[in-house]
Amino acid sequence: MESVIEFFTSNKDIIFIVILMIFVGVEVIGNVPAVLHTPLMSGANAIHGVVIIGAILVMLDSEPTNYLALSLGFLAVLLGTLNVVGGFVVTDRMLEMFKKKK
Amino acid sequence: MESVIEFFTSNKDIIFIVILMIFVGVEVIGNVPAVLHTPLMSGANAIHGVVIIGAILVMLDSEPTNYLALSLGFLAVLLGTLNVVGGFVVTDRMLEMFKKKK
Amino acid sequence: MNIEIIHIVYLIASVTFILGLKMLSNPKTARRGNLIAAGGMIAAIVGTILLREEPVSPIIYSLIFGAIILGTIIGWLTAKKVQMTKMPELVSLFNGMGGACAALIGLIEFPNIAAHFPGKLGVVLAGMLIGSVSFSGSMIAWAKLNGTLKNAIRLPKYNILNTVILVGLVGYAVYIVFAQDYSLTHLYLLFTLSLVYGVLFVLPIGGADMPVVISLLNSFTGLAAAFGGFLYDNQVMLTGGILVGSAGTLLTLVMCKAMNRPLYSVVFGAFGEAASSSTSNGPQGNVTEISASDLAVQMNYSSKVLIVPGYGLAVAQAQHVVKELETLLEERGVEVAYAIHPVAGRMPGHMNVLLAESNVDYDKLKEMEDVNPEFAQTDVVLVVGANDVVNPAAKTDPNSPIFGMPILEVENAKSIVVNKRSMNAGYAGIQNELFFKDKTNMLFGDAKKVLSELVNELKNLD
Amino acid sequence: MNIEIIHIVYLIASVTFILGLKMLSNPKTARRGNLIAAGGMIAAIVGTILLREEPVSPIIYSLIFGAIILGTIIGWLTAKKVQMTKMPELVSLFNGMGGACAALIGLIEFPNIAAHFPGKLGVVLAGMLIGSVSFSGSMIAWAKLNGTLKNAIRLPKYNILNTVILVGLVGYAVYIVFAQDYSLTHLYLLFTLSLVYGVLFVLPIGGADMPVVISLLNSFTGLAAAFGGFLYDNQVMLTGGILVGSAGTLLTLVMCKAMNRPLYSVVFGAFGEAASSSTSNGPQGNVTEISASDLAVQMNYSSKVLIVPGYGLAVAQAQHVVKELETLLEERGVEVAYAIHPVAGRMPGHMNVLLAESNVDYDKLKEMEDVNPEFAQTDVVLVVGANDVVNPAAKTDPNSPIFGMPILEVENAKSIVVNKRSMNAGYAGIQNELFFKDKTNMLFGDAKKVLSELVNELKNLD
Amino acid sequence: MKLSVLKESETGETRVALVPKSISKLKKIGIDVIIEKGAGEKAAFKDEDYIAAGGELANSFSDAIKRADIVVKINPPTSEQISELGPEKVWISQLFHRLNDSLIDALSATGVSAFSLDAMPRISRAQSMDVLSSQSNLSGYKAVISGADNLGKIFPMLMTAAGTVTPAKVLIFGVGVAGLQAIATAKRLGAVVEATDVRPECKEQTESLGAKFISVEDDGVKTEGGYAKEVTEDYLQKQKEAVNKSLANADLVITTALVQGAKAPILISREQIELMKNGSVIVDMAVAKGGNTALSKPDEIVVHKGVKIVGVSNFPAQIPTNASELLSRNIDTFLSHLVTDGSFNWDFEDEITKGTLIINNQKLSS
Amino acid sequence: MKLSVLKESETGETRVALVPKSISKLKKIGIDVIIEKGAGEKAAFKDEDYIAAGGELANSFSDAIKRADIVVKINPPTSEQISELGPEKVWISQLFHRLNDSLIDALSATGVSAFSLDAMPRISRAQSMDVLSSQSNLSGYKAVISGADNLGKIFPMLMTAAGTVTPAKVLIFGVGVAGLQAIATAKRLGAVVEATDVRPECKEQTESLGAKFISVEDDGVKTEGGYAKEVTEDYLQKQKEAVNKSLANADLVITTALVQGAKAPILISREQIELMKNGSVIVDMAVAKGGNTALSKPDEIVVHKGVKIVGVSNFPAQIPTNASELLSRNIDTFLSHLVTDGSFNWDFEDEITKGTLIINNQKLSS
Ligand SMILES: NC(=O)c1ccc[n+]([C@@H]2O[C@H](COP(=O)([O-])OP(=O)(O)OC[C@H]3O[C@@H](n4cnc5c(N)ncnc54)[C@H](OP(=O)(O)O)[C@@H]3O)[C@@H](O)[C@H]2O)c1
Ligand SMILES: NC(=O)c1ccc[n+]([C@@H]2O[C@H](COP(=O)([O-])OP(=O)(O)OC[C@H]3O[C@@H](n4cnc5c(N)ncnc54)[C@H](OP(=O)(O)O)[C@@H]3O)[C@@H](O)[C@H]2O)c1
Ligand SMILES: NC(=O)c1ccc[n+]([C@@H]2O[C@H](COP(=O)([O-])OP(=O)(O)OC[C@H]3O[C@@H](n4cnc5c(N)ncnc54)[C@H](O)[C@@H]3O)[C@@H](O)[C@H]2O)c1
Ligand SMILES: NC(=O)c1ccc[n+]([C@@H]2O[C@H](COP(=O)([O-])OP(=O)(O)OC[C@H]3O[C@@H](n4cnc5c(N)ncnc54)[C@H](O)[C@@H]3O)[C@@H](O)[C@H]2O)c1
Repeated sequence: MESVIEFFTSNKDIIFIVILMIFVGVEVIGNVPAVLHTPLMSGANAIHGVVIIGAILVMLDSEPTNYLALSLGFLAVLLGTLNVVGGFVVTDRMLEMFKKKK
Repeated sequence: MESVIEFFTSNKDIIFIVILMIFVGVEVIGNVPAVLHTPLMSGANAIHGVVIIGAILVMLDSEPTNYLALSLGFLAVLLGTLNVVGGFVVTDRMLEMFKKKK
Repeated sequence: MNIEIIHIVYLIASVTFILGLKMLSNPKTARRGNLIAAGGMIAAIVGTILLREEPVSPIIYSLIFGAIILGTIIGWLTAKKVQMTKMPELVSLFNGMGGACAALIGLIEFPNIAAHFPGKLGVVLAGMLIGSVSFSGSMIAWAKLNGTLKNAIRLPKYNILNTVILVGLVGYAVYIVFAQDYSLTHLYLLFTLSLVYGVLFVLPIGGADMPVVISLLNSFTGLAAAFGGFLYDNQVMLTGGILVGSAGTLLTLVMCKAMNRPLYSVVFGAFGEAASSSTSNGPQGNVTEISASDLAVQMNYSSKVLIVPGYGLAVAQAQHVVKELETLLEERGVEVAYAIHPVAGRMPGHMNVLLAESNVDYDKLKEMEDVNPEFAQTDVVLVVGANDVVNPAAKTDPNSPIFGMPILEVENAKSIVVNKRSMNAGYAGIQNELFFKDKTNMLFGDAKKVLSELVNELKNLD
Repeated sequence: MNIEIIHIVYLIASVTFILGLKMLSNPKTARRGNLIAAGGMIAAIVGTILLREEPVSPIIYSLIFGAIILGTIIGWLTAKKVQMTKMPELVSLFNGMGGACAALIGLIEFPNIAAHFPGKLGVVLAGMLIGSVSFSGSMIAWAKLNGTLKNAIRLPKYNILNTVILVGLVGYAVYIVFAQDYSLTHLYLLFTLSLVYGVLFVLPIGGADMPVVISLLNSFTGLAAAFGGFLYDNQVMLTGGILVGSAGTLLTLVMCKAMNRPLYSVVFGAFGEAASSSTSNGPQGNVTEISASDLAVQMNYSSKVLIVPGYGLAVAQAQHVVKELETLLEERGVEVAYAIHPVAGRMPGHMNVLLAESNVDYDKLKEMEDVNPEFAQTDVVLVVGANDVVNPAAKTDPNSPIFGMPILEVENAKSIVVNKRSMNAGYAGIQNELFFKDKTNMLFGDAKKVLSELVNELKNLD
Repeated sequence: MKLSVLKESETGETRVALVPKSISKLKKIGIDVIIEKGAGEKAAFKDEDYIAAGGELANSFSDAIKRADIVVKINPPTSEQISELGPEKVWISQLFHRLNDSLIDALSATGVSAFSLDAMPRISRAQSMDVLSSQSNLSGYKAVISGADNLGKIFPMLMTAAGTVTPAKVLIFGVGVAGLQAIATAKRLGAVVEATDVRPECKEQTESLGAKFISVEDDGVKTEGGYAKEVTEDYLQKQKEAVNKSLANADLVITTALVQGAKAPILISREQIELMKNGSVIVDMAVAKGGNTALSKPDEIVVHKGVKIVGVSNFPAQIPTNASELLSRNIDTFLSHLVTDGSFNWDFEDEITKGTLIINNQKLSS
Repeated sequence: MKLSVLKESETGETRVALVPKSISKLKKIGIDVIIEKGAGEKAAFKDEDYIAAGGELANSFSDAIKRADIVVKINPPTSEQISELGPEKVWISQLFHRLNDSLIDALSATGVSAFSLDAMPRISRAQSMDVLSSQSNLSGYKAVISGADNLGKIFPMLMTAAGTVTPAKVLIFGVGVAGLQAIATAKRLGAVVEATDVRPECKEQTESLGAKFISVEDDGVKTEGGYAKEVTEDYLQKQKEAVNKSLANADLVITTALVQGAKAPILISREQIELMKNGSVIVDMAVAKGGNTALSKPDEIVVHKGVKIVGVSNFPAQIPTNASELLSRNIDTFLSHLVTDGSFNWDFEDEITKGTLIINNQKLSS
């Protein structure tokens, strides 16, 4: 109990941010029409590609000689990039059809 | 410039919270029907009565002999309470009419 | 330990505020939302007092409790006693109290902060300044709604004057902070100036625009509370204040939009110019407008609605949408019927022809003699493009061209809503005093268009 | 200094994510929203690399750039080349990549964190675990959509099995953290188990439910990213991840609701039971359903829509709402007409009687011979409660009771939507192969009800 | 106070001035009703119905008149009926007094007081007593039904396996009470309807029924009473140009144009009729006042180069039940205006009394 | 190949079997059209119109028959016409062969081949050649117009200053093609409509037009051809009970009930007629097949205790223009089925050819 409260206190801002972010996430897409379900999912998919930042940080912090870390890190950055680039581009293509024909 | 960045860094969580809160505030009432404009305003009015916490803190921190601070503080708590209590009660009364008649 | 638990309490309170506002924007949950926010508020207040670790003198405790109890009694009684129609002015009053509270905090803390944390001086001043403006502005708004202050009072070139004062105010505060000149004279001068600005800000504005102003001042107070939160590094004040600040600003914008008035005219005091446009050539005074969404809620919560169609229904070809309205209301358990005046329209049976086209059940069409006694039990009468057939002058004014014609006695209903495009007269060419009655609200616009909106609002209600 | 600027960059990026998602939920702004979020992402990535204060070896820089360039090329090309119909599987694939990235971060950081910040070990493991599940699950989903994996494969009692594995997985991670047993064996075992769970989680689920699953896995990956943010105390990862986590979860729920399937059946793998119910006694295969809101967008962005009314329109008495649909579409610049088959309905001129009642212009009613050549230039044909009159069997099947009857050749249109209540036959009692065509989507439900929904969705589109 | 209802004697008349339902209403204001035997027969009201409602029967019109203080009828009195009248009696019927000087003289000579129902002023308050309005309304409906019955085509558009039947095109002259009801009825049946009138406000009214208005580029003005005045030759010429195209396409034309106190205007000349399609039909509702076409004859069907011109002088008589019901309501409301508690109560300042009282030989109470 | 269109000779018949519009269509399949002089006159089609469309005139029916390979008419041939016929010629008209043995014998004797239009099978493909369907449809409309014209009331509800006119109550027996169109037309005019039929699927169809269906608690079954079969006495009894209340309230009753190959069923007995209101009207559309009421007489208006019973045996003849147009389209479609490139092309396996070819003396090509 003690430790939970302690954890809470030391991270209170982060926790606050998380909670607010959850509200924002939910509110922001609250009125999405069904036709946008797939593009929205795809766009959200691209956004969580932000995990690539973690992969970059891993690499930046690695020893230039730690080959295992470097190769795994390389892979991680590559995959993360795929997620980001592929995600945004595919979303954009899906959304092309919303252009008014005339 | 320097100092702005510094201010930013030292308060980054707070700033984040403020920004998110703005989003939440805007999103949360985004679809309010016109009939609820007044009750919503009234409810929001009650919520900013939270300023009373500041007044209480002022008093709690005051010297028991600082009569000026105490009397101003007393007034502040009183006014804050009016804001809170009056605000919530009046909102509740406005909303009574939304009860289904049958 | 306590100091840590209080953070959890504050977090919960903040969340209740968010949830509360969210629920307040939906008619179904609004009341519960208000209570939830109130619960959070009580928790935050109680927590602040009780979870204190440093010892506090009993005098101070008793002062605090005294103030709270006193405030609660006064606030509660005022709020409970006030008449329905006086509520907006009460909201303004309470808003002013909050602003005053913020201003007082600033006044008290200024010397303290100046001495110990000069870095936060800007925050203190900002809170005080905004609080004061909100306070004095709200008081003026209250007095106007109240009737104490009747007219919009405008100093010459008030627009320029106000802007100058505002700039001076902000400049002065910035000067105090940067010049590090912490004399109390400055403080009181700034305080006084802020109060004056608040007064001048609201004075020129006409009564009809008060709701928008109150909403704006409301978000000011929120901002002042947020500065308080910043000052004390207090999360619940911060989040509560910002929440009200942002939601309040949006609400102000939305209200402006509903009134068809851009925000800049609010900020720059160009208020009230168009405010009296709702009266026409007719001499009988002011009419009250109602929006489609307000009407939708009102109808949704009624038990019995009567629709009075007239020639305007035919002109607008609104027979299909009126039928849709009927169906929707009936689905919601509202009893709906049509009151047909024998000469409504421009030919005998005009309304019958129209309503038959949209398949309105013959049983729902009530003749004048049968329906007149029913109005007294009717919650809402919706008059759609009818005028002469509901004109009380037929009974009261022997000089009227329609004197002696029996009319539909809609005035007996609990509430009357009249849809037409303007204040123009009907066939007989005479103004209708019904439109100026307290119980009557006008829903202006082409019948087909406006009723479609109404139908949409009704659909959005669940 | 740089380290401070990066916080501002991150803040901006987070805001673009929020704005991006918000704009993505409105057809008008969706595309711009996607680009805005992408801009924020680029800023965050570039900032992270460039605003580094400690020196970094050029090898590492080149590796990073190499990976990014390679990833960009592959990602871009794949995304650009893929056919429209293959997009969902690509989303699943990319989602898996994100999960794998998170899992790899966990794998790499585990020893490091274990050594230096044991307090954050739980965070590392959580990120790795969730990332792995998301990765392997997405791969299975991809393979299913792809056609590589055809059927739902179900181990006996897979529900219980899956739950057991999940509980074991979590228990094992908790054990590692609390027992402070940081051997890599544990790590790899946990990793493998997570991958297995991901596979078993998705395997039993039928193809029709994949979109929901992908959305769920999507929010998992978001969560994994958020744990990464927690790990590095990195705000943009944290906020981006949480945002996707919460929005993704809501989206999953919304999609479930649109498919009429409760969430628990998603979580507990009770998928796919009802998936094949859309085929009826007719033998011709699967039909595709379309929702009113999808149809609304499709129609809104069409140039020409033809409506084919049939007996069902009469049964539902949907003539008024079909007229409303026409008016709305015409207001939006869509050309609308009605294709009237000479024997539609149950009496000669049945459709004329109905449509005249709702005041449809006579000029908008097209005879069969005149309209048949027009279908090829029609974007959407909406068949409302008609069946026999659009049944190609009349041309192709000499044994059919309607053989030889001329029909409306709706198959020539770019897209066909058929509204009826079920897969039941019409007057002639025969199944209609039109409903099973690729170009055909079914909009099931009573015509009046469903068209009202359609009209509402259309109104919400602006 | 006794009121007698006479049986109508005009050929083709089927209506009756009072229906059984009105008897109890009149009882309340102190009027007892006597019915000439068989008066309601043709309108489906039997003598028994009247008796059941509280009326008495009279065997002949002279009997009926003799026993009454007030005598009501729809049509003007015949000379036999006039000979039975005398002072102290009050006569109520349509009199068309401006066109009927000799009748008025004969009536005056008897010393009777007489009200003319057709002279009812067109004010809001009098709307419920206005027989022209109530009967025109029914006529407008009936003219369409009669036109539809005479036409070789059907009204609605029908797309059938045996081909498409195009909707009938109906053109209506005069958008007064009858014209509006005709528009509504023709629209209901599915026809494509156009209409024209001298009064510009008719445009909106026509459109309010979903039909198209043909505007004539000129300003027709209306008199205060809601009646149209005579228009210039120039106007008629412009009207011809505006309508000729529609006329050539029309399947059914209905004319209702009347001008107060004058002969009905000729709106369709012989040449215009010859423009029309083979098989088309004109229903002339103004035929009793001279007709709106050059060729119409009262109560005859004239066929001219394939165009049927149907002149019906008394449409309401073709729907006697409803027509009598409305008339009866008009008349009993009018009586309520004139009689209180069994005695007359005339206010000579009152517009209604003043307007309708054509011959006044009566003292103020009976 | 030549086709002659004869002028109808039955009294009261106004239609013509072919209208000018069909001539060019027939030309395309190699048929030239000859018209007996004046054949289209009553339906508003002039001889000039036919010539303009590419037809030739014949001065008499014998001239027309002599010059033709195919002879078409609506009604069965008269004995004079039969005497002109001979082998190698093809006759097309309604023959009602099941009720007309002597006619068939006489025709057969001439060696002609004859198709009966009324024997068209009720299959989807034949819908565009089905004259019963196309004519019933028009009859349904016309029956309502005719009913409205005969009724002393108006159809719609009208709330006016002179009181409220209640809507007419219309009751329809038989919800086939004619019944449905009658329902639609009566609804359009604003009546309150009820209907009843033996076939249970008629309930939904009636409701799809906004009217009320009176279900009889029994299961009437239909034959494959879409025709109703004869029902039991028990059913008729139950039907009486179910409808009597509506009958007593009805202002207008329209009966359309037919049974294939049999006399029309009597659905309204004399006692039931006596239940009805004074002034109400019955339109019996089945009168040509014996009538649906006990008292109806073909082409007469019988008045029984205040109830008018209107029997019209040939409603389509009252709307000859439209009726002829649809018939003509039916017939030209039928001819397209029988003739390719100017020569016959009969497939005896084909349901349509098989069903309609009543007398076959023809070799397969002309
Ligand atoms: N029934 C008959 O037989 C007959 C015949 C002749 C005369 N009249 C007379 O007509 C009058 C009938 O009374 P009433 O109440 O039905 O009509 P009215 O008094 O003429 O009033 C109709 C009202 O509808 C409004 N309107 C017009 N178009 C509209 C639209 N598109 N959307 C919304 N409102 C619209 C007009 O106001 P805005 O311009 O402000 O929108 C007008 O004030 C009586 O005076 C009666 O005596 C009746
Ligand atoms: N026009 C004539 O004169 C005439 C006369 C007799 C027969 N027919 C025959 O009738 C047929 C007409 O073709 P059609 O395409 O108009 O009709 P249809 O083939 O009978 O099909 C009507 C369809 O409407 C659907 N439906 C029924 N109620 C509905 C509702 N409330 N909402 C939405 N859909 C509904 C039914 O499917 P669900 O049950 O799945 O909803 C049905 O498949 C032809 O076969 C024609 O030969 C025509
Ligand atoms: N009490 C009342 O308020 C009351 C009662 C009845 C009628 N009215 C009004 O009075 C007006 C006339 O009613 P009415 O039907 O008795 O009129 P009406 O019978 O006298 O004439 C019929 C129509 O013919 C039109 N007409 C005349 N000359 C014409 C010409 N040359 N070309 C084309 N049209 C021509 C008239 O304008 C009128 O609309 C209507 O607007 C009606 O609503 C009012
Ligand atoms: N080609 C086609 O598919 C085609 C063509 C024409 C008609 N039809 C169908 O055939 C059916 C009958 O058409 P019809 O109008 O020619 O029929 P019809 O003229 O033979 O009979 C008229 C109606 O009377 C009804 N009836 C018979 N006995 C009755 C009784 N005792 N009481 C009450 N009602 C009774 C019948 O059920 C029928 O509905 C309809 O459903 C029609 O849609 C199909």
